[in-house]
Amino acid sequence: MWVVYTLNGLYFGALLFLISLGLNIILGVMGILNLAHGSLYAIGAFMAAWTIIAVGMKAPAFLIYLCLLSGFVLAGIVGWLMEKSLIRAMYNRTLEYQLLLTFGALLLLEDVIKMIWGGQAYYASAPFDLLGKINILGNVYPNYFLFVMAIAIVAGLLIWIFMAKTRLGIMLRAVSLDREMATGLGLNIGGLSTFAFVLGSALAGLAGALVIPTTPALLGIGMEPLILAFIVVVVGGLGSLKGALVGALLVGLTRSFGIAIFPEIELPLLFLIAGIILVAKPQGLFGR
Amino acid sequence: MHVKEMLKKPRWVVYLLIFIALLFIPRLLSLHNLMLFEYGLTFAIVGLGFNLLLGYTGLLSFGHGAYFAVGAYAVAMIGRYFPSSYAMEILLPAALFFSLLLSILFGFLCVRHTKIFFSILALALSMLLYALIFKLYYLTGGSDGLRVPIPSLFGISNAGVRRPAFLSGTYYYFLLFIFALSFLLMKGIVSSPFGKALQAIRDNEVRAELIGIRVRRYRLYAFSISGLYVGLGGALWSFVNGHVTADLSHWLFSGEIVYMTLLGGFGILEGPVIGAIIFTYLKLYAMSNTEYWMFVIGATLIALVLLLPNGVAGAVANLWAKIKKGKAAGGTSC
Amino acid sequence: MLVIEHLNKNFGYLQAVNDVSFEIKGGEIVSIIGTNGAGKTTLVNLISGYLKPDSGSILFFGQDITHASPYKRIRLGVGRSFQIIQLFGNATILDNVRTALFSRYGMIRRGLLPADRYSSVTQEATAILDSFNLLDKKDLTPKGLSEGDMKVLDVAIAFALKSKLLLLDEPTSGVATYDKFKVMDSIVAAIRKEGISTLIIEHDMDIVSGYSDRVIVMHEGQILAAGKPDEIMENKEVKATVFGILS
Amino acid sequence: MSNEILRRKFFKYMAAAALSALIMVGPFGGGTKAIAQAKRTIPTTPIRIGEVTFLTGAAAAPFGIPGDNTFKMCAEVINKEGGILGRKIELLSKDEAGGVDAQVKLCRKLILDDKVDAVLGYISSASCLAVLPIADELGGLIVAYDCGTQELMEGQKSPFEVPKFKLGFRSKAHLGIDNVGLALFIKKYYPKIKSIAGINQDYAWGRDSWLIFETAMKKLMPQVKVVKTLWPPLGNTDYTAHISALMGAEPDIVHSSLWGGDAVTFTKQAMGMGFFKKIRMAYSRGEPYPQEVGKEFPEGQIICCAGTHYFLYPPHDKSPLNKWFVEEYHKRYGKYPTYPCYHAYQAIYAYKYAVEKAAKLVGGWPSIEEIADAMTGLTFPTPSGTLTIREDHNGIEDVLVGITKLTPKYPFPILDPKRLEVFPASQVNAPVGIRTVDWVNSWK
Repeated sequence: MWVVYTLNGLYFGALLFLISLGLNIILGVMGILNLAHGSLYAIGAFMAAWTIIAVGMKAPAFLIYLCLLSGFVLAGIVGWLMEKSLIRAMYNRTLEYQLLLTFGALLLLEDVIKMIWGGQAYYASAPFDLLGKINILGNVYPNYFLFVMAIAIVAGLLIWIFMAKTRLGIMLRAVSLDREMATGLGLNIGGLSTFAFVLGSALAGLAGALVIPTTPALLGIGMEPLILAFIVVVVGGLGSLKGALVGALLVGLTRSFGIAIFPEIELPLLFLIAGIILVAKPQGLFGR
Repeated sequence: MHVKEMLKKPRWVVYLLIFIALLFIPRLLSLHNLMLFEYGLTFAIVGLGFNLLLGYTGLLSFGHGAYFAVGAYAVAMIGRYFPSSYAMEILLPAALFFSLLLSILFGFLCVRHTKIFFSILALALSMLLYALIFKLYYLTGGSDGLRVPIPSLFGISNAGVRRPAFLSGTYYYFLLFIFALSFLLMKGIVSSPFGKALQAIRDNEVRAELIGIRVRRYRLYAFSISGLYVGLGGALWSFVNGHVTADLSHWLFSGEIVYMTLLGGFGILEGPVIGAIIFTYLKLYAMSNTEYWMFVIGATLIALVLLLPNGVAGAVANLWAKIKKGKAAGGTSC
Repeated sequence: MLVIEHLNKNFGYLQAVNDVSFEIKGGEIVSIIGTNGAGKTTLVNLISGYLKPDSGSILFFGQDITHASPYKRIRLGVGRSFQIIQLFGNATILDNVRTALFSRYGMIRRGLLPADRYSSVTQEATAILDSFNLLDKKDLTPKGLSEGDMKVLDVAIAFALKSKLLLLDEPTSGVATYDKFKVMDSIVAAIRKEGISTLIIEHDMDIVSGYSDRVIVMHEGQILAAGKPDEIMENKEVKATVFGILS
Repeated sequence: MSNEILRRKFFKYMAAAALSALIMVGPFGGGTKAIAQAKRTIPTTPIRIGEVTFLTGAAAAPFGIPGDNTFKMCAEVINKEGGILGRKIELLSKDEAGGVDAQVKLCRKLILDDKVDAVLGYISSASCLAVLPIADELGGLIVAYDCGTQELMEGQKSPFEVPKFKLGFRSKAHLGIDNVGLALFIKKYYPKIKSIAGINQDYAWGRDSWLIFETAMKKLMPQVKVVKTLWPPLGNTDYTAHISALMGAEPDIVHSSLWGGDAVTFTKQAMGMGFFKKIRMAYSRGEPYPQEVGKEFPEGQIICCAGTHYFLYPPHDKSPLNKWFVEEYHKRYGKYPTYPCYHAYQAIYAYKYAVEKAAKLVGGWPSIEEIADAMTGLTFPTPSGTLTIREDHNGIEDVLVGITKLTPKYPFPILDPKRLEVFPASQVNAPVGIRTVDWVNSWK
């Protein structure tokens, strides 16, 4: 069983990683905590579900998996619109305005989703069913979860290479390290911020899309992951990409084994660990 | 300060007039609007406290729902486990005590940070309380919450009195009295040397440290006082609402507290009071008129942030200033 | 009153302050001049406690404050102004000074009576503003002040703490040249009146020479020369290194 | 502009405002309105009914929308048939989201401001507990239509006096029947099982469901051991950890009161992990989910219908009403009605029949109190058989439990007609005035 517990932890960690990675990129580069992040996750979920249902079960497999990307894309587009229309106006405003704006966006988007997709649930489990299961040490385990982990690892690696090697990535890191200095160097903060916001939103959308084959798209689907992403961010350190990874794995595994061993205190256990880490290391594990 | 002197100042005359006007509210409003207005008043107290932290100390907490919840639950749980001592004069002190206790505890952790770090940590802590209220279901009723019976007021038992009668009778005046009291108190606080110190911290942390203000400690003071106010608001609110649930400690509820503070304008002492009352009506009427009420209040919030950063009170003040400019008559400002 | 002995501070390979020793007597105004990067600001940070020295000692009225916290030093009477102006942006000029006074008198714990009720404090603040020629602007917020007045106010706040020693880090930096002397006039006049010992950091000799009892020249973390302003002006080495005049 | 100045300006304005307020009011003007007494003739104005269900959030899709659909459908049908005593029904449908305080405000507004004749609705137990007391406080009629908690109508300790609310009702049975029904069914069909486990959402609903099920099992099958109880949070999207934990514990049957998306998510993921090969599920509210999940929903799972609310029961040849209801609903919304639909039907028709019964007595349009009296002890036909609302103002229903089986006729498993059990209301409901838990504990 322990193998499966670990796999479960890794799977959940992988999803959390994608969400909190997006949150942290935005946080690091723009210094904005996007409370509407969960809504972008939800948008990704609904979009993926909708397209998968649209192409139908009979479509070729690769097409169905391509549909998962639609969530990634749409969330990115919505993120772009948000940045251009709202966040853009917030650059030289104080924190409370930025936070409240994203809070407003959260309320707004929840209902926009309802306007577009209505109140009913969307079931789109085709990608989950198509992949079938494998047998790991006598335990049946769905391949789809392994697939999700693979996607997360790939995404993580790409982002890492991007941040470490490419010019754009290095500029982004510079901005997140010291905004003033970066401005001094004459970097195009505006453009970089837009990029970061779109990337972050798209990652949330991707996470949402990846969840869809295992759970129906419902209104308010983005709320619970957002809270967990907050924990990850607090534990890992605000704005730290490494923190997102370690935090996500920590939360994922704690949860998985917590449920197996002390089922009574699943959620409080997470908060407890977060609390202990914060008391010991106020900035989070990898916070600056 | 002597009453005579005070009455010389237009500001105090205004306060007096408003207070008198409020005394007539029960005759002015229908029962339904009166009860709504009482929600507004309780949140006004919450806003006053929250504004001390946000407007005067420059710390934005997204977790003040926690102290509201503690105040409300202190009342509800005494009602459930010690019905014998279910009297206003015991309930309020208890609520104040517990909300102060929790705000000191959480505040101590939070004030080590500022800006976004502070906000998100406050949020996480309130969610911890949320998880606890949710979990300790046998004690707190979890998501189902607890009923809040009608308490005895100064020894006068209210057994058998229906809530509307209670709310439209003595309780309104009691509430109004507490509100006036906490308003004057807060007014004193923000204009006192202590208040000046907090504003110094808000304006320039480095310099504040440099003129010998223990920044962290004073942030903690501000945090605790605001927690106290929010807790008081929560306790008074619980009688109006009659039922408390874990949602009160959820960060979305904290978000509403921030919302109404901004709506009124957190630069201004009176701002949150206006904001609280407007928000109460805004949300209810949005909900009763469209199923897309979230869209409405969300859009309102965004418009507010973009167009009226100083909130309603600020806008009114600006407007007034413009009118005066228009008249070009340099009237002496009070 | 202030005795600095063999103070050393280095950041990595850079020796910012290198075996610096000097003394300031009561009521004395001493200026430290030197090119940028000579270690002047580092020295002020060491004295005000924002940096801890690697070695050496700082004695204040015979008490060793080498490792005391900034807060402790403020309470002991070491006040400073910053090269970058540090004011309370949303408060009136009067409150900028008054808050400092409240803090000094330990009144900031008083949370009920409005500040205006403490008339003695208000009077003292007014007096201070008067001596710094800011009285007429007391109801403005700092945003309404000229760069020069901001500098003066910045000093006035430090002054209000009744510091026994004032550390002024480039009090005229960022002030238009033709205002520099006006600023120095009002600052020094007020300081002289109270007879507060002062350490002024400046890179421009001309600005300080008229106001200082002594001038210390720093270069690459070391003291190059010290003495009366006019002596320094004649010092060849100083001319060469600091003013870049080759004779 | 500095805050100081802002504030000063602000005062002048408030001064004007306050003054004008004073002039307007005058010392003893106004006076609060009293609730109007209904007259003995039958008004021609439409009946205004406040209808509150979840239109937002996770409970909207499984309960709120179907309930809302049915309310609208029934209102329309009633109006087509000439309304209630000739008065047409006008529905004011509202969202149940937004927190309990929002619901209390909203309900007060409906009764005092919108002057509705009745408020029907409420899915969440929290809403019901918060809102029903308002009925007596404001003298309005409130009928809860879907919330499950047994606490709603029960007192602190048994015996308790009934009714708890003079004007507050629930037109359905509480969650007790589902879980008692499940226990009885398991005892009858799987007498040899050794161990059970539970996975229930971590809030009052899940806790109460498990509490009653566990107590009943202890009484009926003392030899059965509880090997694991899990409490996933509401709205959880990843059950892999829970599923593994359950499979690790290897119980024979797992009890679950999961609803909505959670139930579907759990089932899908459990299917993926080969859960059903080893373990049998017993869903206390499983009725909608075979339809939601579709063909691959595992066979042989125990499903309780939250009463006898099932689109195939009573059989259509026996019950034309159910036949009509199912066909009408399917025609309008392209789905077979689920139990929330039946609950909505019960609420709105409980009101209709109560009004008509009361009107016969008083001759004319009855007052709210008279309607309440008529509703107490009311028995009336519903698509799922007859429903009785007892003196404790709580509906009591028979409960239907079955086992899923694929048939060629439907694209999803249905309840195997050969292994269908209906436990009569008397067998699954606690007697009036006794708390359900105490009642179960008192079993011999």
